Amino acid sequence: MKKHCGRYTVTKKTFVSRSIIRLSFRAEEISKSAIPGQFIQIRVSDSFSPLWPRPFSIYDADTRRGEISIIFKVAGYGTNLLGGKKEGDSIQILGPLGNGFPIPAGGSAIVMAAGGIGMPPLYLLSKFAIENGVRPNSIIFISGARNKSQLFDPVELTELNMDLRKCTDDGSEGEKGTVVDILERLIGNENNLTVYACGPSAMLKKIDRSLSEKNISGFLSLEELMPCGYGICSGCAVKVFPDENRGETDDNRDYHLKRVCAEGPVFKAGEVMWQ
Amino acid sequence: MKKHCGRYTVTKKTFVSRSIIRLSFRAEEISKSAIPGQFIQIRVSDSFSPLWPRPFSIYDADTRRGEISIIFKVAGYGTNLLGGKKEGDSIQILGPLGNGFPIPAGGSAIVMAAGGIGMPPLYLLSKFAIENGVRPNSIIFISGARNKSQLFDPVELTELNMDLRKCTDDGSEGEKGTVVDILERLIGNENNLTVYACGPSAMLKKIDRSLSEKNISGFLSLEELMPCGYGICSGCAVKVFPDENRGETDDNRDYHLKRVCAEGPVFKAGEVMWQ
Amino acid sequence: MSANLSVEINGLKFKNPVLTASGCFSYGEEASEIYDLSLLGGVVTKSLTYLPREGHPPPKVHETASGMLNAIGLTNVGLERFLSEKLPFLAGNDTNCIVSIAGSRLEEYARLAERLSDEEDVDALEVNISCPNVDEGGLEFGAYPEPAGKVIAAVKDKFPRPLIAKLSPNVTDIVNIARSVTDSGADSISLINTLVGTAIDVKTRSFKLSNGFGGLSGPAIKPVALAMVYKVASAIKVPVIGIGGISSASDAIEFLLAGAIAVQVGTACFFDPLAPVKIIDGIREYLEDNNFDDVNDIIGTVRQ
Amino acid sequence: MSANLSVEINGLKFKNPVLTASGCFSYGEEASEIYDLSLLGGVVTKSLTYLPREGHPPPKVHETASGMLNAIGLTNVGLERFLSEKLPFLAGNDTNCIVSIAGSRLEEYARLAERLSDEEDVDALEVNISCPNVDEGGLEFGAYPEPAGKVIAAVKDKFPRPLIAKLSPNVTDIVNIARSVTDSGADSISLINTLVGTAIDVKTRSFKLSNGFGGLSGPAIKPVALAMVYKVASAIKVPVIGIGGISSASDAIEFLLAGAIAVQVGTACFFDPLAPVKIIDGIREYLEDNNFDDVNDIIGTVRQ
Ligand SMILES: Cc1cc2nc3c(=O)[nH]c(=O)nc-3n(C[C@H](O)[C@H](O)[C@H](O)COP(=O)(O)OP(=O)(O)OC[C@H]3O[C@@H](n4cnc5c(N)ncnc54)[C@H](O)[C@@H]3O)c2cc1C
Ligand SMILES: Cc1cc2nc3c(=O)[nH]c(=O)nc-3n(C[C@H](O)[C@H](O)[C@H](O)COP(=O)(O)OP(=O)(O)OC[C@H]3O[C@@H](n4cnc5c(N)ncnc54)[C@H](O)[C@@H]3O)c2cc1C
Ligand SMILES: Cc1cc2nc3c(=O)[nH]c(=O)nc-3n(C[C@H](O)[C@H](O)[C@H](O)COP(=O)(O)O)c2cc1C
Ligand SMILES: Cc1cc2nc3c(=O)[nH]c(=O)nc-3n(C[C@H](O)[C@H](O)[C@H](O)COP(=O)(O)O)c2cc1C
Ligand code: FES
Ligand code: FES
Repeated sequence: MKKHCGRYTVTKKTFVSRSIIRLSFRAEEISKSAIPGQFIQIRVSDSFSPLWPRPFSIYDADTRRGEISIIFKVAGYGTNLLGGKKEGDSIQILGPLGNGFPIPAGGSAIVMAAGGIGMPPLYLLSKFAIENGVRPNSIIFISGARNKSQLFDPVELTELNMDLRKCTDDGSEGEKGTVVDILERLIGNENNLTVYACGPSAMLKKIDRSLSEKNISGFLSLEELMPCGYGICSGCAVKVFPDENRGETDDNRDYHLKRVCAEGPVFKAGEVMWQ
Repeated sequence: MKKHCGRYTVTKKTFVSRSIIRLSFRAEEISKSAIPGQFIQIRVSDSFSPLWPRPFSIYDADTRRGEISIIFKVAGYGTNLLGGKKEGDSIQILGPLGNGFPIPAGGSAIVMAAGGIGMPPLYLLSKFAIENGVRPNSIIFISGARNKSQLFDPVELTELNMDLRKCTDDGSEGEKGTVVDILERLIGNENNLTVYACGPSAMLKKIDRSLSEKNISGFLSLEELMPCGYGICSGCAVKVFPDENRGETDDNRDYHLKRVCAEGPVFKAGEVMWQ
Repeated sequence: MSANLSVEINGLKFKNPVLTASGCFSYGEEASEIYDLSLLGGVVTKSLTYLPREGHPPPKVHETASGMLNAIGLTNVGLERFLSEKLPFLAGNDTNCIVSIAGSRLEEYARLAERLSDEEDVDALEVNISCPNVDEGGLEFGAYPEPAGKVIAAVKDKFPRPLIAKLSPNVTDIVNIARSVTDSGADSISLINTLVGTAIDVKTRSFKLSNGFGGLSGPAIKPVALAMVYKVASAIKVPVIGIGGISSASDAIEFLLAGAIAVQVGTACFFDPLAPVKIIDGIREYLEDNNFDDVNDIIGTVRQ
Repeated sequence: MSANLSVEINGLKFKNPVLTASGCFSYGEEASEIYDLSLLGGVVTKSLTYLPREGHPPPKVHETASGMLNAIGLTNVGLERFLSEKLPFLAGNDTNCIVSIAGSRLEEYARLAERLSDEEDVDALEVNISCPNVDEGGLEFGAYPEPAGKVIAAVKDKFPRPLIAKLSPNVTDIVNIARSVTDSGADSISLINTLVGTAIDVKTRSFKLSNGFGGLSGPAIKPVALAMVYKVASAIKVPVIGIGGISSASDAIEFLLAGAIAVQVGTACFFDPLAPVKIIDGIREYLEDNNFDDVNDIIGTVRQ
């Protein structure tokens, strides 16, 4: 699939909370082809500091305006620089990247499990699902974070009218508990559903185990270090269970590797060999 | 002499012209001890890009407010970043550095020869000289640049009421001609004066030659690459004529080296071995 | 008229002197979704071993000051899948296809070379000698002149088209190694591969890479690469290909002036996917701005 | 209670493991105008030769990606002026004074060591073996184990207090060199000196440094330095001092975890004059945050 690389202009910057920022870019081609779960690589500085671009899920793709948006948390060096960008600044972007989620069809019962900065792709997925005929109230959207100020909680999410369940580890907003806690309670009763999850590895690992125990199908979107983001370096590879019928290899590893940026970031539940 | 190193706050930013910026910093100790011709090292980024701080002459030292100012031209990578600083930003500064000019005493006949970004230290020197009893109209201040937009031309300079002679290579402001042209015309008639010069090496080299031909005394402030600015690396060294009575050396060089940041940046006319 | 950008290595013509470096371009498919590979002087594949390799487990990469460490560990599809799945794609582009080969035994190199000699679409081989030689205690083939030369001789024997020996920079005397591989039949030398490096996580007090050590690449190493390229190009007759930290046309021109007939772009492809194309354009511009009508006229012309 | 920061090299106690590197601190006077040198574990002087040296002509330095090149060329005041003008100042500070010595002949090293052995204020010598050996064709003493060992033996013979051998990283097998110098009597090893590098001005088509080549230092080289320090510290018994790209406490701690008993701060002193002091404070904080009461407890504890 065609990937676009160029300098794109920041059209809008809004603060979702003190350390959570939404940026929109004029990027017509990307907006047209992007699907939920795909991401873009943003070069946050024109210097070599930092060297690598940073990956961000596409949060929204407005084909009418030819704009895409991301929502990100200021988490370290690169996101701090990115947070300093202003409307009108132009910045190097590559995208859309990776394989997205399969879009749920009408009639599905769905749970979205979003931990921390995992919300953005699941928002877009929900929007696509609803456009695809899924009833908003048949989507349970769990959005969790450590505390209230870390919660990704933009109005657009509420406006989708899904069954939104907020939770925080410390109970400072929504239910007290982790996304995994809430999810496990849900799937304790019901297993005729599909789970879509995005968030920190520790969360995804637990969810993956719960799903396989209950034999529930699901899709997990992973995060890894991404030097390139488009499949040329193998740096983002994660271990997956080895192919049954792979031939002889030279280094006899008990794992197979898949590139998160190219074969992912979305993986089927049960596929990843967690560390 | 005590040097101060710390983070200082930008108190004021003004545009002298489109690419010439004045920044003031709250830096009480530096403002108190600074003398004309001294400079500060500014670390323009907290990353390693660029690695070295950048040197700037002290343009003004306001002991009452405890502020120092610089005027600089956006000339490359580092000055471009520095130009992006805003009031309230804090930034690492080391200073005051180097040896300043000797301050002229009352009764002296003086020519200041400022090429391009050489104006700032000569402005401060003029101010000190006038405070020291030199009559403003006995100071001929030549300020030159390639063209009008490159000319450092702040109001403070005019307000000193010196005999100000502006010139540009292309005649777009003031007399047409270089600082050297104007200076040579002046010293053709008169040699009972002292010349203080700051500007690009090519200009200083020519001035140095003219002064020695006419046997006129003068002081030149040099610019060199400055990894440290405080004498520890030897990177800024320039060739000077070897000491008559230096002993044997190991590498039999026909030159002696002086560090511009420590033994300079001000050198006596005739001292430097130009390349 | 536009300046001539084409260069030649032992009869093989490159439309311009800009190639992509091994391991930094996979087998070209991914980048072809961004731009037309026919713009490039050539593509060097990820190093190929006889059998497929998974490579080291993650974490495999770490960001450093103006550089990065990688311990990918020769992840590759192996010879057979390369021939059936990757080579046909590459051959469909109007650019030179250079296959990088790697092995842990002399015979592995030789077998790879022999099989690849049958494929007309393989324009040249680049021999990656920065691999541990399992027969001789795991020391890198490229660390000493003799084993380095032996690998090249073994490959030369099997492969009739241009042979490029890729040198490791982790040596006392790179010129010695360069001599040995040219004496053994290398038609060209490319350098540098990555510098050995590491990083430690002070929170967990463990290495950042699963493999402990990795290879340092990127802008940080450019000065080291340029010095080695100059030394080798000044001492050795065969054409030299410069690699290491090249991310702009100006970087590439430094290597050409130092004596490289061509350059490879590695890490820069990660942070600036269009870097190779920008570099080609920039070299053309430089030549025109400086009134050269042939890139060959600037090669090795740096003044002391 | 505050954690113990002091470390020992062959009976010489350092109040903390942070020293300033040779050539990056002159003889200490300039920095003493910024902070109290008694805060430091030690100061290593600019390398001293028997006679004064002017060093290479300008330009001597060039800024690179997260690093710099220098071709200072051993500019120094020579032994006699050092003793009369510089040593008394250094001795007046409550910190260890380590004199770096350099030469182009074995005898020069020996004569320097002999004369400095008389000076009780010289706590240790650091022997810079990255100098061209004029007797043997200008190859660096430090490039091969044998000449490296010979220099150390010559110095050991004359100097009774701790002897630190400073290694060049531009070698195939740093552990071999480290073995040779310890076998010859080095009480400690410091590494790394700079990597050979260069840069070219594409406008003038000439080298950026008057000397053509220079030494690369700064954050860019940290991963290379750390790997070499780990390898040497793992293989050799004597205490190792880590050098190369250290600019923060976290950098310094990486070297301690890799097995260095102390570190030297070089290029960082240029862009952050207070770096050594901040590093000392940061190490103390790290120890306290992680419940160590002695810096010696973390040395060499990195997990694979
Ligand atoms: C496919 C994908 C989609 C993502 N989508 C979003 C999003 O929509 N919103 C959002 O806020 N964040 C998202 N992230 C995480 C985001 O990329 C990191 O927060 C960001 O890279 C941190 O960079 P930094 O320089 O501020 O952090 P630093 O800690 O300074 O970065 C150091 C290195 O670690 C990497 N890194 C740090 N944290 C992460 C992380 N969580 N995941 C992957 N790499 C990391 C950086 O990219 C960099 O290479 C996504 C990550 C991936 C892989
Ligand atoms: C003692 C001293 C006082 C100075 N005072 C002033 C002043 O008051 N106002 C002002 O505008 N400029 C002044 N300069 C020049 C100023 O330091 C340079 O313009 C600035 O360093 C350019 O940095 P850059 O990163 O933008 O340029 P780049 O070209 O990107 O810098 C590359 C390297 O070259 C060095 N460099 C570039 N130009 C010069 C130069 N002219 N002199 C010395 N080093 C240079 C940089 O410091 C850096 O190390 C002074 C220089 C010195 C040595
Ligand atoms: C992720 C990665 C993988 C690499 N894999 C290979 C490889 O398989 N074979 C090889 O010869 N060089 C390999 N290299 C080295 C590069 O080809 C190149 O020599 C080196 O990175 C220096 O160039 P650069 O600074 O432009 O990246 C790899 C480099 C990187 C960064
Ligand atoms: C300007 C400069 C001068 C140096 N001079 C010497 C020297 O005289 N003797 C020596 O042993 N090392 C010298 N070095 C090397 C440093 O001591 C140190 O080993 C090297 O720079 C790596 O450390 P860093 O990255 O912290 O600078 C010099 C380094 C620089 C940058
Ligand atoms: S980030 Fe390079 S292959 Fe995935
Ligand atoms: S800039 Fe370091 S000595 Fe002058």
